[in-house]
Formats: sequence, C-alpha cells, structure tokens
Amino acid sequence: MKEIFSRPKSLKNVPFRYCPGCHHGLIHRLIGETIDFFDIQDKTIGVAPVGCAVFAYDYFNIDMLEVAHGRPPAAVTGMKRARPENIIFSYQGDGDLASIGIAEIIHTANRGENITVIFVNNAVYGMTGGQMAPTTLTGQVTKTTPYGRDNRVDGFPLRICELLATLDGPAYIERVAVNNPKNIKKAARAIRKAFQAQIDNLGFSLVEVLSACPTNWKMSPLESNQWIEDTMSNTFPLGVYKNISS
Amino acid sequence: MKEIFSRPKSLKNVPFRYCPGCHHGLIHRLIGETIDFFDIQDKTIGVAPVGCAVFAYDYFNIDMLEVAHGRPPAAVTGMKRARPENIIFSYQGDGDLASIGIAEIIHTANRGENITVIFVNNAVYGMTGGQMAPTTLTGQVTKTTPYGRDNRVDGFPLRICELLATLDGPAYIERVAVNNPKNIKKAARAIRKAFQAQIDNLGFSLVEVLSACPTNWKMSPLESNQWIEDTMSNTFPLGVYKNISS
Amino acid sequence: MAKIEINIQRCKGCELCISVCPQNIIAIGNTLNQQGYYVAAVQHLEQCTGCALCAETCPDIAITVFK
Amino acid sequence: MAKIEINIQRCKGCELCISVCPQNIIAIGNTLNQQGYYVAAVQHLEQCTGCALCAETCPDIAITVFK
Amino acid sequence: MSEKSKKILITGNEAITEGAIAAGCLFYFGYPITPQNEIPAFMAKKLPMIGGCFIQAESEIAAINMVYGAAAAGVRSMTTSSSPGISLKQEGISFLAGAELPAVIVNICRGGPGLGNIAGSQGDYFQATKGGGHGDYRTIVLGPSSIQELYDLTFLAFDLADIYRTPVLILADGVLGQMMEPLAFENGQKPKMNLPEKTWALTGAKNRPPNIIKSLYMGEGELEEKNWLLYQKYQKIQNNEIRYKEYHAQDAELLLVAYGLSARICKGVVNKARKQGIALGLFQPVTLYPFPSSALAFRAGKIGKVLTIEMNMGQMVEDVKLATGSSSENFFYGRPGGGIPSDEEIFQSCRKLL
Amino acid sequence: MSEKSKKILITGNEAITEGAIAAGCLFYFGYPITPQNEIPAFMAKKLPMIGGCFIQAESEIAAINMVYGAAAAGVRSMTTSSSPGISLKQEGISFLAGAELPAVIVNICRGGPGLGNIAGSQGDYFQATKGGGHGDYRTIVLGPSSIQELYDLTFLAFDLADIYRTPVLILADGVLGQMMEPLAFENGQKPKMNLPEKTWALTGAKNRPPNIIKSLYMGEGELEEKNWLLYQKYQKIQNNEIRYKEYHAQDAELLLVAYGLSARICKGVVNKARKQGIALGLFQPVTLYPFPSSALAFRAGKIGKVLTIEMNMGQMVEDVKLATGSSSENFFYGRPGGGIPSDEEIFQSCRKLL
Amino acid sequence: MAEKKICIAGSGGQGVLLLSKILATAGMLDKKNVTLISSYGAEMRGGVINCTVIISDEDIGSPIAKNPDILIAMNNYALQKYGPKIISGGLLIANESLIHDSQFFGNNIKASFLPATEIAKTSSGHTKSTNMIMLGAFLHKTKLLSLQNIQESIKLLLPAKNQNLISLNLEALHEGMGYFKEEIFYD
Amino acid sequence: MAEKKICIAGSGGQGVLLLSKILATAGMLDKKNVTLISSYGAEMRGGVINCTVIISDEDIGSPIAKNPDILIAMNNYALQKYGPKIISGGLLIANESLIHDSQFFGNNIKASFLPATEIAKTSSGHTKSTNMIMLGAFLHKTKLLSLQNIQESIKLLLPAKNQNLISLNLEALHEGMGYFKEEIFYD
Ligand SMILES: Cc1ncc(C[n+]2csc(CCOP(=O)(O)OP(=O)(O)O)c2C)c(N)n1
Ligand SMILES: Cc1ncc(C[n+]2csc(CCOP(=O)(O)OP(=O)(O)O)c2C)c(N)n1
Ligand code: SF4
Ligand code: SF4
Ligand code: SF4
Ligand code: SF4
Ligand code: SF4
Ligand code: SF4
Ligand SMILES: [Mg+2]
Ligand SMILES: [Mg+2]
Repeated sequence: MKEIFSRPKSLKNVPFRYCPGCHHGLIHRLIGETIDFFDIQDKTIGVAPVGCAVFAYDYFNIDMLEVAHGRPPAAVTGMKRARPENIIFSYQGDGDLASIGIAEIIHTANRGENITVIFVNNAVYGMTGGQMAPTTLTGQVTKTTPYGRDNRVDGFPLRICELLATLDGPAYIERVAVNNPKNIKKAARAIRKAFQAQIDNLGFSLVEVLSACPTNWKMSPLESNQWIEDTMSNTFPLGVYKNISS
Repeated sequence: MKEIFSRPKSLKNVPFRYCPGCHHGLIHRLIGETIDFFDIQDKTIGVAPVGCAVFAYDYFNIDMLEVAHGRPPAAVTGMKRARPENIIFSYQGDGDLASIGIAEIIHTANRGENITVIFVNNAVYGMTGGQMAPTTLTGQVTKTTPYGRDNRVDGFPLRICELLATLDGPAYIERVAVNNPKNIKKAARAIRKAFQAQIDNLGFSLVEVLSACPTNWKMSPLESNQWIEDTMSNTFPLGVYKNISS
Repeated sequence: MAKIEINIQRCKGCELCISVCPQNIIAIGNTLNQQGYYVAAVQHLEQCTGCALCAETCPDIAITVFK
Repeated sequence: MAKIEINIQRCKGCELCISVCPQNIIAIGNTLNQQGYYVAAVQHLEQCTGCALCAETCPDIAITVFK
Repeated sequence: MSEKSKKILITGNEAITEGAIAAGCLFYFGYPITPQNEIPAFMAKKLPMIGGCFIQAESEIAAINMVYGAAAAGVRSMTTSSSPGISLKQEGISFLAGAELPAVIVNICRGGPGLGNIAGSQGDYFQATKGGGHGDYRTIVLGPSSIQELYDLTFLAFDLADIYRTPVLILADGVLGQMMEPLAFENGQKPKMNLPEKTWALTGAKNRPPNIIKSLYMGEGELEEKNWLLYQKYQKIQNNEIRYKEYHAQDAELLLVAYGLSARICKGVVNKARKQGIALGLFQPVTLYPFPSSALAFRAGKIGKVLTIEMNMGQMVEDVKLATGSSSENFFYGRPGGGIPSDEEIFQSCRKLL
Repeated sequence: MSEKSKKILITGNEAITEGAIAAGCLFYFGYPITPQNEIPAFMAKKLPMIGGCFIQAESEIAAINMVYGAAAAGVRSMTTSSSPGISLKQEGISFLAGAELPAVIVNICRGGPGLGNIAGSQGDYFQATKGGGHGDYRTIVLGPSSIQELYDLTFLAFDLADIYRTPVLILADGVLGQMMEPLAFENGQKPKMNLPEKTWALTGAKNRPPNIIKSLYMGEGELEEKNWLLYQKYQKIQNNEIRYKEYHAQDAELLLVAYGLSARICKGVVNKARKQGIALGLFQPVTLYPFPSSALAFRAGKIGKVLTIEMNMGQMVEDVKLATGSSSENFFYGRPGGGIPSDEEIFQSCRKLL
Repeated sequence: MAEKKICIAGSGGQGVLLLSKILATAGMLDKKNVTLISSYGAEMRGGVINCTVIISDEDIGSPIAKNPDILIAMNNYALQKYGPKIISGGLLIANESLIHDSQFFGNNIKASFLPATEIAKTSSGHTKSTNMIMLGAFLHKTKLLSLQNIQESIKLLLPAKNQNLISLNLEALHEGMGYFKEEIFYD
Repeated sequence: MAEKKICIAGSGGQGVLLLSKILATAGMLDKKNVTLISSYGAEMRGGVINCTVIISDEDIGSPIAKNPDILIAMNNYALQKYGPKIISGGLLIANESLIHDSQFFGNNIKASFLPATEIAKTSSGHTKSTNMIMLGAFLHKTKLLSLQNIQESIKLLLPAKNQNLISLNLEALHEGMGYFKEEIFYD
C-alpha cells in the first residue's frame, strides 16, 4: 500500500496549536500542498502577522517572516521588489487585512504587486479572544458587539474580494471556503491558481478563505461548517472575482 | 441694483493663499454657499488635514478643526458621535484621503457615519510640491514619477467613488468637476445633496471634486480646465455613484 | 442694468473669468496688484448681462455681480 | 486494499472526519490523548475505500491514507 | 450587604473602565490588543446603556484620532491599548499635545520590542515620559500600582486633562490589568475638581466667534511662542501636580525606588526586610511625569543609597540619577521582556548593597 | 577640471541620497513630507537607472514596513521622513529592533509638536535616542552637522546597521536638509567595512534549513533572554561606536555641548569668541546614541562649566547631566519650535556665564 | 494570618477561574487583603490555566507567586507543572480522577487526593461541579476562609436568577468538604 | 577674506535660487567655504523667496544670517522686507525697475540701484536674465568672487546642451558688470 494522503513536505511535522475544528491548519495544508506541487519550497517565503496564525513560522517548512499587525502587504512589497525571483505569500486574518491593514492591502493590490495573499476570513478576531472583525456578520455577537453587530453603529460586514476587484492591479481574486470536501477541493485549486499567477508574473493574487473559528463562534466544529454554508456564505458569496488570465 | 453674486457669509472675507487658477478656493465657495443655503453656519464644524487647504480654518467662518494627515474621517467620527446635532464635514485632498488615509475613509464610509466628505482630487500632492498621488494618471509626470506614472511600478489611478460605492454604508456619493460653469452648477448641487443627506440622517456622503493644480501640473489655469475635461475625467468619470434616497 | 466689480487685490489674473464670459468683455489689463499679478478688468461694462458666469468661475471670489 | 491511520496525538476530536466519511466508519472513541482530547478512531477499517475525504477534511492533518 | 457591596473584586482593566465612567467619560474608542482586551469589552457593554458611545476603531491610529475629534468637541474621551498599539498612537498624542486637547490614554504595557510577548512589562517608560512622539511636548503620566489606584488615577486623569488641556497617560502593565483586587467604590465618589468651562470646544459657532483648534503655526516665531506657552504649562504641572508615596522611607538604610507593579512588589520586600530587622524603605513616584525629583533628591540625599527596580533594562533609573545627582549612590535591578522580579530576587539585590 | 569636479555644491537632502547610493542602498521607500521631499524626488530619479527600486509608499507606516521586508530579504534599504512621519514609524522601528534587521531611517526634523511648522528643529532628540517606540530597545543615532557629514554618516549608517543588525537613525533637521555646501566625494569612496555575510536573510531555504525572522517570543523567559542579548549588543555598540568631536575644548573656560546644526552654529561662536580672547570650546556628540558620556565627563570635569545648546526646550541636556554628574556646573540655552539660535544669542548666553 | 499563596491550576472548562474568584471574594468578605491573577496566553484552547490567589492580613506585594503555599491541581498536567513548585511544608489538593501519574515530587508536602470528577458525576450527574468539590476539600483542609463567606461568594459570582445552579454548587461544596481521604506525607 | 553673508531676495520666477547657486558655486571654485540656504514655505506661489549665501575662508557656522552684509533685492517687496536687516556698513544692490518705494532705511548702507529688468529687456528682449544683470552688478560692486569662476559656475549650472542660454546669460552678466550708477550713501 502506498501513502496516498499525507502531510505535505512544505509543512513541518509538528502539531498545530489551533482549537479543534479550526480551519487555520487546513488552510496551511493547502498552501503546503501548493508549494509542494510547484516544487518551490526552496524559493518560497511566507509572511505572517499576528493573529491565531502568528506561529505560522513554526508550521511552514520554508523561510518565514513575522510582520507587525496589518502590514504584511507592505513588507511583502519590499521583499518582492528586492527578490523578484522568490515566490512570496502573506497569510492574513480578517482583522489584520481588513481592519488595521486595509490601507496596505488596497495599495499593494492597486500596485499589482506580483505576490499572493491568503486571506483567512473567520468573521472575528480569533487571537485576541473574539472581538468584532470588519467581516463580522450583521447581528453577530462578539466581545465588542455584545448586543450583536449593529450596522449603523459598528459598520457593515466588509467584502474584501468585491472591494479589491474594483481595482486595476489584481490579476486573480477568488473567495472559497473549506467547510466541506467539495469546497476544500475548490479552495486548493484557487490557491494553486493564485500562486500560478505569481509564477507567471501576472501581478497581485488573493484568495479569501471563509474559515471556522468554533471557539469564538461558540459553536461545535460541525455547527461551524454548517454556519459557513448556510449563513456566512450569503454575506460572502463564493466565487472568482477577478481573473485577468481568463 | 442688487448684489446677485457675492461671497457667502460662511467664508471669511480674506484672500485665499492658493495659486492662480487653483480650484480649492472655488470649492470652498461652494461649501460656504451650501452652509448659507441651509442656514447652518452656527452648527457646522469643518475639519481639514494638511494639504494646500491646511489653512482652511483661515477661510471658513465656522468652527474648524485641523487634523493629522489622512485622519479626518476618524476625527469626524469621534466628533459626530459626541455631537450628533452638529453638521460636520471634512475637506480632504487625494493624498490625504486616498493614500495615507484610505483606511479611515473606507471604515468611516462603511460605518455609514452621518457625515459629509468633500474630496478634492487634483491628481497630485499639491502642498508638498507635486509628488504622485494615488489619483495621478497613468503616464503623468510628477516629482516622484519623473518618468511618468508606470502602473506596474507605481500602481494604477485609484478611483475612490467606485471603491466606496461597493460599500453598504454610504448614502450619497458623486464625482463632479468645477472646470466650467455647467460643471460648477452640478458640483454645487452635489455638495448640497451631500449635506442634505447628513441633515436627513441618511449616513455617509462624499463628493469627489476634480480640481485643478496648475502649478504642479505645469499648465495654465485654462489648460488645466481643459485637461480635466479631456483627460482627467476619462479616468475619473463624473456622475452619481451611490444615492440611497433615489 | 447689470454690472460686475472685480476686487483687484483678490484677482490673480488666472483668466478663467475671461474664458467664460459670453459677452467677451473681460481681459487682463496692465494693472499689477500688491500680490504681483496683472489683474482682470472689464472692457465694456455696459455689455454685461449679469449672467454671473464669470463670478461663479472665479476661484478667488474676486467678482461681485449686481443686477 | 485501503486504510487510514489516525495520529492520535494530533487528533483533537473535532469530529469533522466523521461527518464526511462516506463509509461512516469513524467515531470518537474513549481514548484521551496527551492534549486532553477524546480522539477519533476507525471502527471498521476493512470498509475503508481510501477516498481520503476524511484526511482532506482534517484540520490537523492527523490522518494518513494508504491504498 | 450594603456595607459589603461597597467593595468589589475586580480586574485592573475593569477598574479603569469604572474610573473612567465615574469621571463622566462616555466616549471610548479602542482597538483590541492583549492584555487590555477587557477594557473595550466592558466599554462595549456599558457605554450604550448609559447614553455613551463605544467604537471599535479600525486601528489604533483611528482610535486616537476619534479621541482627538471627540475631545475637540468638548467631551471626555479615552482610548486604551498596549505597547505596539501605543507606538502607533504617537503621532496622535503629539497632535493632542500640540492642539492642547484633553484626553486620557492608557497603556497596559507588555513585553517588547516588536511583537514581544503579552506579559506585564515596564518597557515603555521612556516612551511615555520623554515623549515617543515628535516635538517638544510632555504628557502627564500616572503610574498606578493597585486596582484602587487604577480606578482613582483614571478618575484623576480626566480632571488633570481638562485642567491643563493636555493628554494624560496612564502607564500600567499586563499584570496590573489582569489581576483582581478589591476596589472600594466610595473613593471614586468625590466631586469633580472645579473645572474651567470648555469655551474653546467646537460646538458650532453660535453666538460667538468661530473656534479653531490646530497645531500648525507657520508664521515667523509663532510656533516658538506656542512652545514656550506649552513650556510654561509644563512648569505649572511640575509645580502643582507631583505625586509620590513613601513607605518606611524615613529611617531606611537603603531606598528602593519603583513605580507601578514593581513598586508593590518592593513594598512586599520592604515588609519582609523590616521583619528581619533590615531597614529598607520605598519611594514610589505616582506621577512619572512630572517626576518627583525634589522629594526623591531629599530622601535619597538623607539615605545615601538608592536601588531602582524596574521591569525593564533601566529607564526610570535615568530620572532617578538626574534627581539625586551624586548625593546618593545609585544602583539598578531590572528584568526586561516581561520578566517579573520576585520578592526574593529583589531582597537578594538589597542584601548585596547593605 | 577633474580636480575641481570632486567637489560639488549639494543640498543636505541630496547628500543623503548620494551617501546611501554610494553605500549600495538600492531600495528606497518613502512618503512625501517637507522638509525632506528632495530625498524621494532624487531617489525616484536615480534608483530606476541603477537597477534599484523606488516606491512612494501609501504612508510612512507602509514605507517602514517595506523597509522591514526588504531588510529581511537581505538588501540595503532606507526610508526618510520628518517628525510627524517619524512618529508614525515608531512601531516599525521597534519591530526592526526586535527582529534585529538592519535599516537606515532618516529624520529631517521639523518644528513640533503636532503639525508644528516646517522649519529646522531638534525637538525629536528624545524620540530618537530614548526610543519613541515600545519596549527596551535602542537604535544607533547619528547627528551630522554638515553636508559632508550627512553624506559620510549616511554611508557609515549602512555599515553599522549591517554589523550590528540594528536600525540606524540619522537625526538631522530642516536646515541641514535644505542647505547647500560643497561635498567632497572622494571621502565616500572608502571600501566598505568587512561585513559579516547575511546568512540569516530570507532568500528561500535552498540547501539550508529555513530562516525565521520574528520578534515574538512567547515561551517563558524567552523574551527576557532575547532582551538581554539585545542589551549585550547595545553594550558592544557603546564600547565600540562612540564618536564625537572636540573644537578648542582643551583650554576652554566654558564648554559648549551641541550636535547637528546647533553644533555648527556653536563652532562659529567659538571662533568668534576666540578672536576676542574668550576661551570657549565645543564638545560635539556625533553619535547621539551611544552618547559619548565618558569623553564628555572627562572634558567637562576639567573645565567645570558646561552650556548645552539645543534647538528645543532641553532634551540632550539630560544626557549631558547624566554624563557629567556634579563634576561640572550645567547650563542650558535652547529655542524650540523651529527657532534657530543665532551666533549672537549664544555668544551672549556664554558671556553671562563667564 | 500570614500571607497564603494559593495556586489553582487546571485546563480550560474546568472552572479554575470561578474557583479562584470565589476564594478571593471570600477572602475579601473575610476582610483580608486579596489578589488574584490568572495566566493568559496567546494560544486559545487546550492549554493549562492557572490562577494565583493571595490572601493576607497585610498589604500584598507581588500578586504572582513563584512558589505557592497551596496548590489546587485539577488535572494531571497541572500537577506535573505546578506540583514541584509548592514550597516545602506546603499543601497539595489534587483531583485524583484526572491524575495518572503522581510519583514526582518532592519535599515535605502534605498532599490530599480526592476523586473530585467522579464525586461530582456521582452526586450531580455531570462533572461541571468538580471545581466546587475541590473548593470544599480545600476549605476542609485549610480552614483558611469562613464557610459563610465562601457561600456568600458563590451566590455573588453565579447568576442570581439561576437559583438551581447556586444550590447545585453549594451542595457540591459540602460534598467536597465532607469527603475525607487519608493524607499522604511526602518527604 | 572675512565671512560675507549675502542675502538674495525676490519673487518666484525671478531666478533667485539660480543666482544664489552661481554665487555659492563660484565661491567653492574660488576655494572658499560656502553655504547656501533658501527659504521654503507652505504656501506655493506668490511669496517672496530669499536665499542666504555665506562665503568665508574659515569654517562656516550657521548658514542663516539674521543680518546680511549684502542684500541683492530683486523687487520692492524684497527690499522692504530684507533691506532693514542689512548690517550697518553693509551693501545693497537693488533692481530699480521693480522698486517703487525706496525711502525706508537706514543706517550707513551703501546702496546701488540699477534698472535690471529694463536692462535685461533691452539687451535680450525679455526679462529672464534680470538675475544675471544683478549678478554682474554684484560682482562689480564687491569684487568678492573671481569672474572666471562665476562664468565657470554659470556653465556648470545651466544645461550644457543649451549653449544659447549660456551665452545669453554670460552676456547679461557682463551687461550688469558694465552698468554703473552713482552710489547713494544712506546714513
Ligand atoms: C498594533 C497591534 N494592534 C493590535 C494587536 C493585537 N492583535 C493580535 S492578533 C489581532 C487580530 C487577530 O484577528 P485576525 O487578524 O482576524 O486573525 P485571527 O486570529 O482571527 O486568525 C490583534 C488585534 C497587535 N498585536 N498589534
Ligand atoms: C504624517 C504626515 N505625512 C506627510 C505629511 C506631509 N504632507 C503635507 S500635505 C501632504 C499631501 C498633500 O496632498 P493632498 O492631500 O492631495 O492635498 P493637496 O495639497 O493636493 O490639496 C503631505 C504628504 C504630513 N504633514 N504628515
Ligand atoms: S480562536 Fe478561532 S481562529 Fe483561533 S485557533 Fe481557535 S478556532 Fe482557530
Ligand atoms: S499647489 Fe496646486 S493645489 Fe496647491 S494651491 Fe497651488 S494650484 Fe492649488
Ligand atoms: S456677469 Fe456675465 S456678462 Fe457680465 S462680465 Fe460676468 S460673465 Fe460677462
Ligand atoms: S477668474 Fe477671478 S482671479 Fe481669475 S482673472 Fe478673473 S477675476 Fe481674476
Ligand atoms: S478514506 Fe474515505 S472511507 Fe476511508 S475512513 Fe477516510 S473517509 Fe472513510
Ligand atoms: S478531523 Fe482530524 S482532528 Fe478532527 S476528529 Fe478527525 S482525525 Fe481528529
Ligand atoms: Mg479573524
Ligand atoms: Mg492633491
């Protein structure tokens, strides 16, 4: 018998320190598989800010940079301009990318920087204990929206793919989920396409992944996956938002 | 004979320190006329950051706040929450609003803050001597794009109205120009509608004004007006981008 | 029946009023103001219709219109 | 002809694999691992088709599939 | 029951919110960061219920500028954060100081530099007291060392901010923010100081000439003049607002100098030492700016030997040296990066000097 | 002609770009702000022509983080700004220090606080030398006083940054940035110091284990250990990198202490005084961190009377006092808010003390 | 009363914080000085949580205790990690139900093991009140706090509307107090 | 040579900066120490621009001069603003063409007025080379710098490809040097 499914070699063989049912680990794996697929482990550089995935450097078996909250797009820009021959991706949460780091992502996307962003939207600040994120759904209860997110006071759920798709810089933008096997396969393809865009020097690529945070959603992992299916993906429709190569 | 056209009383009777043909003064006047029209001089508060209009407090005959570069939307948010009965507007350049302050404008718009933003797009950093702005046109020569703006290196012209119109928070968004009498009339109407939206408590309103900077464009005032007509408004089409009351 | 007044200390000689006057009666004259600009002046005030286009176009609010 | 192996020290008992297995052969057992989780276990390994859905769904890469 | 209910067990972070609300602060703008997340969480719950407003800002920069706007409108307003977030607020704090706007900023300091960790630390003393922002400005800096002080000094901070039209910083740390201790509420019920009216506030220019709030002074000599006015204000603050505590200091043979968490640890050490007949004393600056230089110089001069204890690599010790000059021998014991010195460590350091 | 062409008349801002490019800095990220706009303008022109890269970042924060990324990739990189913009970079500088990344940051200081004005000022001394960012870190700070020094010290800054894996700040001011003076280029042609290879850089983990660059240390005691390692590095910098200049100091009766623009003004004052038979001397710190404490203490101790001159309300004077202790009488003359002290003013201040 | 430093450790969901708060509140009601500090980490779940409660007649200096006088260990990991830190002459109260490895330490510790999880399960049908069982045992062993104020604290800290929960917890408290197991004396 | 502080003032577009750079460059080529600093403001246009050039055999301290030894005033505003600052015993060279108000100052100043704009217009057809006329007058009056290096500087600072422009400017320089007007001595 042959191993037909096992850990990609671009991930270190260590356990993830995520909660049960958290999708961060799954998304890491899809990225690891992509790096393996393109055989670019020795030239890929990963960049992660704070957020539950702040320890990404412990998991990815590649060169890794930790960056201040919200600033990966800027750091990746500096790095990619210095080393255009490397493949560089950032891995950012919704608090990171859509709140404090919205300026950096917009301008980096608008410059069409030839980089890849994996954007993990779990509708909440995971690491800091479950505060509202820009992507928190209307009515959703979080630590800082104890009475449910009220659009007029707390703002509306921010749709990043739709926003960035209005720009001329991006080459590839897709929103995916990893809440069931079918979606996981689509997500894997999306991540691959995003890396392909960078390899082909087409410019900025971003994949938004709807991701479960059972802990802060106060749901079981199964309920979380169902909630993504039934509720979250209504506010954040899955699909390709930009693809200049098509 | 009666005075049928004269300085609005919401402007102080002092000369503008702008270059000949600069539209800042004209835009000030339209705002002053709007304040007069609604008779809200005693409850309007203006907020301006740095930029050529940094001395706005010398011109507007109302309470005025000067704010750090890019941050008026945040300051106005704090102010409006504290004093919802006042009418508050910010006056921001393209460097201010679209570059360093893009995070603040997006989130303020997304919260649907009941405020009005007058966004002066002159495709350049006027005050600091003519560097590239996010709205600088492709190929345009500035101090920091000495060989002309190259999209792949310097990014694409950023279209703020289009970007903000993807959000749920804004009530009214329009792009206007003041390069000829017809456009000036439309601009006056747009600014009035934007203030009306705030008075009616509909939420965030923004008017983008294409504005001449003859000095840094290295054109005469007349050439500048023509360039807005022929060139700039191709990249930045005039029109209403959002109007929830219609 | 109509007239305009140009505040020559406010005028910066940008010529924008000139370009919009339907009567074509404004021009830059020989007067240098304190700011150092050659300022606009009306040539044939009697032809002014009081349309106020000049005033609305003037970035420096240098023109007052009477009717 | 096919089998899976669950690394019980990696498993967090999230039950996601259970929910996707077409053969319905995985369940949470009585084993508590060092992390303090009751971990998943295959009940009828012989029925495994090696479809790998479980492994692909596992957020902790706790499952290896052989075929 | 009513007697008892005057004391409640509360975290430091919560005590700050209680102090702020008692002081009439209805406008809070913040951004999540450990170890101060309880503050925005409590504020989000409470403010809407009492007619106030909580906003989770998009960033620390937005938060400080929301405070700037609210302060300009004449209301009491506050933001809180922890070290990296406070760094991001430095431009805003400099603007508040320049525009002379009252505001309260809390730093629940954690280990640095960079991302560091989330443990308690005093690594931001320099930033707080010397001005991490640009230009010649000062902020009042208060260094509470107990839950009661967190409450009381937060309350006080709003009054000081209003009186001097200046931003006031509260510099605490992750341990003080997270720990619980009984809080006696009645202390907070004191009436507000007799405060000047905010005639400068932006409220709409009704029946008065327009107000302008700004920090730009381009005319020749204007900014210099403005700076000297600020300087006079800071002198006044130095003359009127110095606060410190002494504990067994009079007859001490070695004077410990510490603030905040390290001060309370030192207090424990003093107690322990006294029981063993060792004459330790403690000098605890409560205002870190203005620094109680004269009082410290006086005490240190008498004792002749000073040991500064900080949870950093040596920052306040510079102020201690500047205060004492060569009138006392100066020593330092510190632990950076979230290391919390234990009683025993400090006690050992003291013994070596005796 | 060739002899002559070695000297060119150049602004301070331009000299910085020349020094940086001579040092092999090909990656510049900046954001416009007066009075340093010539730097991005020159860089935008030059870098694309020599295979480098200029980006006008969307903000000062983006710029410092671009530098962070480029530095992590192992290339020489720089950003420049002026006071408010430098405040915005404080988090980034703390991260550079924490991640031990080499980078050069230039502050062409202007009047503050807040928006202030665009005149030359030394109001950011505290921010630069005590660490405006959070946590226990230091940056090397160089204080040039002439166009030649702006060039030379920029060049040096890149070497120091690489040797110590640390951010290096150049603290100049609006006047130095805008003024022109002849620059002798040959001084820049010295070979680079013997630098360690950047084996830590992120270049793709080819034939080596992956590199990680970070500033987070969550494990118990990890961050403290990291801080002590940083501390050792700072000690090494203090031991090896102190630079200062003395001018007629040996036989002086009154020692002026000043850096940057105020140092060169003082030099003029010393010349003037000497002509009148008045024995003034000048001590000029070139490294503001590490501060030349011992050398100053030595000189001040001999002379007994020190007058510190700054373009602020008194910042470096604290370091002077800390250095000299009570071995000399300390005086201060300063002008904040962009006021530039004239020869005469300083001379009058000196006379009062003699 | 001399200063007593109590460390309460267990995993998330075991009610470590509530137990600690009850101790501290009762101390406060007993008119003692008290402090409570809980560990907080970057990692969300699964980690061990520990609280330190200090109770004293005097002002309390550091709220942190390197070496507690008393350890309440809710599970094995807690025991392994914090057991060795108990001071010589100190006291250990451990939840035997979740301890499978108690042969580690150490000098002069009075140790009381009780199968708190099982007791909770038997008496209330579920394991949620394990912490109250432990609290009862602690109270019995130390007599450090008045029963009255412990009960008062429980009432203060649990939602007043849920009387059911309160009485359930009070029962568990007494169950724990009543449980007796011989003491093992390590040295 | 003792230190000479020269203030050059005029309005935007009058070539104040170029004139100043030529002075400073010539000083450098003459192996003197030189500094040049120009005013810079937040306002874009219309304001008065002034440069200070210091030329000295010794090291130069402050590049800023409160009171210049020499003022080159390109227009009325410049004269009004900076004239009163000239040191006693100092020198003024003023563009008479744009001065309509010269009855202001002051103590012991040697003043030379020349209608530089008109001279420029007459000789070259336009007013652009007014600054070179003024430079010529300065050179003639002060003899502070070598003609050779002034010429060299003009060549260095103007775009080499535009030979026409260079010769035009050189001509204007000589025109200015040749112009003579009696000196007025204020005191
Ligand atoms: C400047 C700064 N502000 C705030 C924080 C605190 N912080 C850490 S992670 C985080 C956000 C986490 O949310 P997200 O990016 O959505 O990631 P997740 O944990 O949900 O995966 C915040 C606010 C910080 N480290 N730095
Ligand atoms: C934090 C900060 N960064 C930079 C500056 C310098 N600055 C002043 S105005 C300005 C931009 C001006 O451009 P814009 O907003 O388009 O206004 P305009 O002058 O074109 O009307 C900049 C970058 C500053 N004052 N503060
Ligand atoms: S808190 Fe949420 S995002 Fe973070 S590890 Fe747990 S489940 Fe994942
Ligand atoms: S520089 Fe441009 S924007 Fe500024 S005042 Fe002049 S014309 Fe107007
Ligand atoms: S009012 Fe009309 S007609 Fe009269 S001058 Fe103005 S534009 Fe011409
Ligand atoms: S538009 Fe106004 S400023 Fe321009 S020329 Fe006419 S009057 Fe003068
Ligand atoms: S491989 Fe397929 S059949 Fe086998 S256990 Fe996994 S999901 Fe079930
Ligand atoms: S999906 Fe993985 S972690 Fe979850 S229960 Fe199955 S094997 Fe365990
Ligand atoms: Mg998130
Ligand atoms: Mg602009």
